[in-house]
Amino acid sequence: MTSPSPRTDNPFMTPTEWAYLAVLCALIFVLLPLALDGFRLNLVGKYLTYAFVALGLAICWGYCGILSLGQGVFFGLGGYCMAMYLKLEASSVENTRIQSTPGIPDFMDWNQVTALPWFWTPFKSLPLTLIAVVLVPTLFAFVVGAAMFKRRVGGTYFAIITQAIAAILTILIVGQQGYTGGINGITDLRTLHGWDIRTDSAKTLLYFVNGGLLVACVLAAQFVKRSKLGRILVAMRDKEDRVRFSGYGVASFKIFAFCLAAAFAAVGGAMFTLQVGFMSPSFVGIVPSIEMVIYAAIGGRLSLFGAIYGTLLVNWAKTTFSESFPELWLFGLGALFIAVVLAFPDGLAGLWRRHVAPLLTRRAKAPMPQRAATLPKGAPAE
Amino acid sequence: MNAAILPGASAGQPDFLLAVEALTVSFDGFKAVNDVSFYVDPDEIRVIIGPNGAGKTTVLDLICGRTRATSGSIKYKGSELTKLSESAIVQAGVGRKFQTPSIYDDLSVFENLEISYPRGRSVWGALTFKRDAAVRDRIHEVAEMIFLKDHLSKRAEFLSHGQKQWLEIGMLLIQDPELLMLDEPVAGMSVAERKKTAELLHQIIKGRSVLVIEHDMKFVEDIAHRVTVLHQGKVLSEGSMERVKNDPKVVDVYLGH
Amino acid sequence: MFGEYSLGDLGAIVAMQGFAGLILFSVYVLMALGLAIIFGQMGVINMAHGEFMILGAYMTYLCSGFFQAHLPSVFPAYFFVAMALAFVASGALGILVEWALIRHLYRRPLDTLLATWGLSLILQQAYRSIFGAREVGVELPSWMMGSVQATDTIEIPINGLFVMAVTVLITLAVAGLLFASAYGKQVRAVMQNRVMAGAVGIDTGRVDRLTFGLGCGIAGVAGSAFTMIGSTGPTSGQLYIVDTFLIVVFGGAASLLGTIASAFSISQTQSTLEFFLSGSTAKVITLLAVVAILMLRPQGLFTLKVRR
Amino acid sequence: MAENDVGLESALRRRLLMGLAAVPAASLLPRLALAAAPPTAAINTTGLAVTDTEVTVGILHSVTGTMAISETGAQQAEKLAIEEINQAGGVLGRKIKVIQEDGASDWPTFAEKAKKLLVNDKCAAVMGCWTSASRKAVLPVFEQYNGMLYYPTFYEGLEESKNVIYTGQEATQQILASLDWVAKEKDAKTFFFIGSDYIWPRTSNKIARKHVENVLKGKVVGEEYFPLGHTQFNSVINKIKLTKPNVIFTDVVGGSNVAFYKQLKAAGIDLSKQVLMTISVTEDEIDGIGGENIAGAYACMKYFQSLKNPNNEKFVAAFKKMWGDKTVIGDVTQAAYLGPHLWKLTVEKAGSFDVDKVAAASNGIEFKGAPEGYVRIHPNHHLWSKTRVGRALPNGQFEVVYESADLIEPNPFPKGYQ
Repeated sequence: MTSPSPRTDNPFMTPTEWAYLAVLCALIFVLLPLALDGFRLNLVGKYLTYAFVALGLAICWGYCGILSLGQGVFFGLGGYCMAMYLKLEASSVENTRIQSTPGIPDFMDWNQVTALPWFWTPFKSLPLTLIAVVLVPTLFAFVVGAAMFKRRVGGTYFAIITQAIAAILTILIVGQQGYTGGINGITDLRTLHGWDIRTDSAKTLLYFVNGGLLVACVLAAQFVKRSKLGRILVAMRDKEDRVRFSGYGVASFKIFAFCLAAAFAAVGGAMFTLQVGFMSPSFVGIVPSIEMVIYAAIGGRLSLFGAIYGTLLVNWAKTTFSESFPELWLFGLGALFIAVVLAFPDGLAGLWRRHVAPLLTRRAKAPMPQRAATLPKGAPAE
Repeated sequence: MNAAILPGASAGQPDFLLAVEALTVSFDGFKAVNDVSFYVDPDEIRVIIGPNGAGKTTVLDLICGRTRATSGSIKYKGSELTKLSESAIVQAGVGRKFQTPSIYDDLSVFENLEISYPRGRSVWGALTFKRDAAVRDRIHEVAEMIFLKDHLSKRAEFLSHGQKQWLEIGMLLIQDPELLMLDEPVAGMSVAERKKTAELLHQIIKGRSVLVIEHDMKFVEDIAHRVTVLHQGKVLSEGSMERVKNDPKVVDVYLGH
Repeated sequence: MFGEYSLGDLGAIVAMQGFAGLILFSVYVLMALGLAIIFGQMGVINMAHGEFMILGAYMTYLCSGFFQAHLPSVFPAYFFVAMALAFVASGALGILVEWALIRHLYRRPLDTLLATWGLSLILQQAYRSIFGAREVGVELPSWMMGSVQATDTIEIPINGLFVMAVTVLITLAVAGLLFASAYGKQVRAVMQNRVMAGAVGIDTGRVDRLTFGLGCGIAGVAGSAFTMIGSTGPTSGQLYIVDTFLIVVFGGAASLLGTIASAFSISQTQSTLEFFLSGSTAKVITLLAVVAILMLRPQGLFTLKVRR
Repeated sequence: MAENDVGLESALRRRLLMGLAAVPAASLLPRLALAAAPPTAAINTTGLAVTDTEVTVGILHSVTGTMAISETGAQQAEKLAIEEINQAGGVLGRKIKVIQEDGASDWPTFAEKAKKLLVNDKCAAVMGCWTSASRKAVLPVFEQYNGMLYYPTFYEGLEESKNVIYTGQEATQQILASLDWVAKEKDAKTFFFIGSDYIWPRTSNKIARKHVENVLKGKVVGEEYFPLGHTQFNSVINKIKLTKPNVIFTDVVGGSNVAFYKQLKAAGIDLSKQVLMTISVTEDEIDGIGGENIAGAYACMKYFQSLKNPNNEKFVAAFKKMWGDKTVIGDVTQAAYLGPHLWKLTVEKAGSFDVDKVAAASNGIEFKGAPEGYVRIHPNHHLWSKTRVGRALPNGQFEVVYESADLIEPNPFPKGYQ
């Protein structure tokens, strides 16, 4: 009786999932670098930083049913933390000799700030910065999450409140330009611990680092998904009360999922800053936050790999269409939102599972184990 | 075993497992439960009956923390429940089955039971939870009891209504609560299912206290040690089934309208 | 900061500032009313609410051009025609959208959010293609500009009075419709128990469609009224959407009275703060206060405790 | 290299093409074009997209998003200028081929597209950007890949780059002369500043405040900022009524402008009596505000559509012919028109498309055909230009009431104003 059947056995990844991971790695580390020139590769690198956010959303929205419309906040906070460090390094006394206060970032000098504000000081140190990149957004998510989930705010209310937070933070950053660089953001970033990040070789290297971190985050997400915690998240999305009366503190689990998504987004934000060379409040606001949701939705909100492919696909389409038909792009994006909700609620992953995967299986003539037991038939209702 | 983690548990064994005293809750001035008191002994099977809207389900909601009392107290093994969170109440040993089957449609039967297994209930615990032999054995054991051992890898949404009810009972069983609260466990079942369920209930209520809401009088007579009749949020009558059946107030309420 | 001003000056300012607060209040109510109906009564999050408003504004713009060119003699009164047209146009589009999109999503409120966001992108680009990327100027009849001289120092802008009047009328009309008409009874019945309402012979699909249309139509009227005080461009609608949602949520989605109370408290806070602080700071403080209160009272400020 | 092998043949073909192209043009032009068509290898040593017949230039503005409203005019003017240059035979005998990219009102997109224009398309020059934020985003790209950007907007200054020519005014050029004028003509002593909350209004107001306090010995009685897109100004209007300033000095941008002027008028502030000086409203913005709402306000710019001079009359006619009778031309539109012309003149002076040579040759380039009159590039890559004050008329045009006597020197890092 204790002999494990395929369903009660719980491997970290099924063979199919290992195959998917291998394909993803081949794509990121071999195919794309070989096929694309430096410029396009850097673009893909930028898209992949958004994939961190989409990955977080797959956990937090797809599995746990919490839709956050403020993921840009965490992406932005992570990016700003990194940008503050880079900016301080770029603002050495020699580089800023012409300023009235040398040694502080140029925008501070323009705004009559004469000494480095206290909250900038920790960002002189690289280790502290790396800690802050993950910690600051995660703590912020924890505070927001704790306040909301302990009081059982969820669903649409949560979505709207996160949206308001995104709006407030944007106004704050823009308004406090002496300390934040205002609407221009923090620009003209040059070196990371003495290493010039603007050169082509540096960009290529950063691309690979970015890819590596993304795969690491996929594995982390997979670990969560495969753990009992992952199943509790699904269970909560289904019947929150039942989970509560099975003796679980529902709020803590939601906070965890939200913080995890925030931490992923923050890593993405920091990598964005490194690869693109600046950070601005335009990533913190509502519009980018909602766009990032659509990446996850296109990919299939329950699919970790789907989130990454969704991000790549939407951004590729955006770049391509806006090069050839800028006027049509918004129509296309809008239609995409509607289509994915009305016709393909499972996104790319759903199409793959229903149409492509069975073909492959048949061709291989070998029964593949079911991919996941946790795919709902429709979308989570709140 | 769970009593140890209860804050404020008295050292000596209390007389009652559950003591509900002067319990009142009001929604916008409407008192759904009004000054209700009753006591449940260890190993007692208590059935709450009463017409629709009498406040039966609300009483269960209050005990398990789903609804917060306006006033009054609920003591479980001598310590107060009204201030505890739902999960703490469950961890103290109170289990609850809902009226409509409340299971996780998107998970398999095995996973449904696994989630109810009383280990790894913290975030960290759930992350590091291992599906070891003890867990598997216990799940198989319970699955056999609830007639679902052949359906372990089936997604729960594909079960029949009766099977879903059993699954939920199984989920409670695996928690091993000292106080089990069942809200209409046989409602909506076919005759055959009902019979099987009664059998199952007889089996699982052994060695624990049970609080049941039920309309099926035959079933009630079958299992109840004592019966509490609620009417319009108040306790109308209490005692053995025989006594309650002959209480003129109860007859009035049930037959008088 | 008041030491150097005379008492008369200060009195006048207090009066005018009170009035500014009232105008802001009216603007907020007008913005939020349509959304409150749709969100509160149907549970649908309409992210394209702002675009429905702008549709009303563009209708007003078209009307103004038409009357100037063809019926200059009745130009002073064109605004009333424009508002009616704005209601019809936005309402009709709303009904169409409900039929094509929303009715498939009633069980998935978060998905309506995404779908209507997509809709808002499409509408924005449509406005841009039709009316151009630039903002359009809506010419107003001269009687609407200018102000009433109440005393020597107190001046009250006429368009402010007009917005207030429109707000009061629409609010009364909506309240009448929802609470005193047969249709209103049907709406409430459907909201409380869709299945039951259907069973007793209410055409729930039709009720949904009309309610969504009504909400959108009111948004159109709001947009039309806002041409007096704000800008009309393809993306102007986005400016309103966050404020509007916050007002509705802060008021506790389900009740119209809550929406009005919430619009009142937010507008008064903001307008008072704006007078003592800089505009940007006032806005941030107001928003922060709203979010903080929502965290403490997620069900909204003005809802009663309900049985869950 | 490859060009040498086919040198003769292509030179022949080029002559033929040039001849054909020039047929409709003035009779003098073919000879000029022929004379100015040196071999490609000599004038392009860095691998830019220059062929024997064509040179590629990028246009980078927002076609979509919130900034599309503002950037339309600039983009149209650049296309007009390029069309004119092509009609006249091109640059060093090469027709300008345009690659247009959409910045989508999104600063990273600007950076991405700038990189594409430089790295993939090898554009010899790029005309583009509007907001400071977009310029700040692309600046490192232009410096790293050594591109040439012609930036048309009046802006806050505090910047100077080898790779950018700033064809609009920096803040001191725009502000100081107009403040002097208003102080002298309107006897203004007290000022109320209202701006949108971002770097340009804040920097501009900072400069204005220093000038008011230190030079004019006046007083700033209020300074207020509102978030971009804010539409409720009744409270600040009450503050204006309370403080009764001689001059309201505004740098509110975008949709907020419309709301601000409509509410100002409705509140009974009569701009024919109350002096209002704006540095952010051009003919383009008035289109949305409505001429009747802003009539009487003063704007200080270097260019107004109503300027009376032959260059401008020709420019306005050509612009309307190309883009329709209803279009209006604002300050930035004109500045954008200067970009391609200045670049052509510089390339011809340098005798090369190489960016380093163009950057080096920029100093002192004069454009006598500018609609605003005469402009000259300063060593700091900004333009010497005149500043003018216009009074808004109900028909949406400005009546020029003041023009600085001399060209004003650009001073992006003004001492004493920081």
